[in-house]
Amino acid sequence: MFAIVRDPIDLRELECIVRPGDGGVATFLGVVRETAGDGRPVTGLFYEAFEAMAVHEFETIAGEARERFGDVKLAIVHRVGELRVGEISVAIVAAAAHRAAAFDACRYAIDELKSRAAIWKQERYADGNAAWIGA
Amino acid sequence: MFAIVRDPIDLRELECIVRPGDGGVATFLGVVRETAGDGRPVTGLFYEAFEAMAVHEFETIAGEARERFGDVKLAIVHRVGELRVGEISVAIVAAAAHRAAAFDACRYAIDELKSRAAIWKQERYADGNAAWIGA
Amino acid sequence: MTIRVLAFARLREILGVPEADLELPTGARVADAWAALARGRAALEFERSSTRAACNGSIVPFDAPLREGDEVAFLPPVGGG
Amino acid sequence: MTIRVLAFARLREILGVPEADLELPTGARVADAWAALARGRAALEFERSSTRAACNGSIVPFDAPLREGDEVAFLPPVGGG
Repeated sequence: MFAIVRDPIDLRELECIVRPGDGGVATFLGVVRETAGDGRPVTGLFYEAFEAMAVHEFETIAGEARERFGDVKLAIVHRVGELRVGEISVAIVAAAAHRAAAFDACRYAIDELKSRAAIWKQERYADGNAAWIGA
Repeated sequence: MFAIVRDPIDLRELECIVRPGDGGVATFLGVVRETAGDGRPVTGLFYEAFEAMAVHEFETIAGEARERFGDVKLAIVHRVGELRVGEISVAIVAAAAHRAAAFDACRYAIDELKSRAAIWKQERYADGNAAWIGA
Repeated sequence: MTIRVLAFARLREILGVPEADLELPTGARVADAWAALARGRAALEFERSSTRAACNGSIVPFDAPLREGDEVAFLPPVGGG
Repeated sequence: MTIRVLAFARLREILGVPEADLELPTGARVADAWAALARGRAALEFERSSTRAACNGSIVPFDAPLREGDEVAFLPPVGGG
């Protein structure tokens, strides 16, 4: 499951990827923090994506993870629009027979998503200002 | 949250540990596989624990993770009793400001739990046999 | 020929719309599409060096040629997660 | 003195019960509690080298002394996860 969604992410949908032979499931959730990288209070984040390209990149990243870490199944979902503090912006589920591949694939996927996927984030500050955050 | 439980693990309870400053949440789920390490079909697993000692070990492991990886909050819950294929035996949630500490702490916790915690697993096979699995 | 242009995040804000059609002469390249957008939008000049282009969903260099109906997206530095 | 003994997994199965009280002479050690259990249970002999002992929740060596009311747990190799 690879998707850009507007509504809150439902982790149970992602967990449907787990297969009967999978013994380890590693998950990553990105959560909107109350402070920016520079410490300023944040009221929320606004995300936008080039949806077709981002979803294609999710698929590519999952394929690369399989090449690197073996038989691992991935789900990657990123939310767009206005998010409040505490809401989940991205969810990644990696399932494999054993935990090493699941952890490695999950971490690879979030690292690559952050550096490559066509998704943009704007921090919105308590003082009314806003700034786009580039990788 | 550190616990040995008899009923199905409710991940939402574990996720209550996430604090407003946490931006990364890494989770590990151990799932009962349909085959044993040697490939034999498994109908289910039976887990038992020395509960007081296991819970104390979970707390110790979480303390060690904080020493190693910084300010990271952990929840560790292991289920005991009869589990069927596909059911969750262990759930670990690690929350930190950034993803590296969350991933590192989550992986440390499951690795240490498997090698140290006073929990035992019996594989129950399709042919009616059963075997205790030691680390 | 007509080219569809998409812009995201800061570029979208500078452009004022998320997408637009551009009329370009046959043989135009991605850089020509960018130049057409930048005309009258000085703020875009500062964005050029950090902007990547995608044509029909694939990253391409700015000297890539365009064809009638292509969809060109201009992408500022990404920041998902 | 009376010692409470706990056994888990394979050891529990060999013992037949998950816990029992043992009467031991004053000055007895963990190894004496084990020996008392092993009397008449040949299968326990094979388990000795892989078994760890905990006294009141903490791992102790087999030569650790016991006191009235101690809870001694015998732990086979663990396998959680």
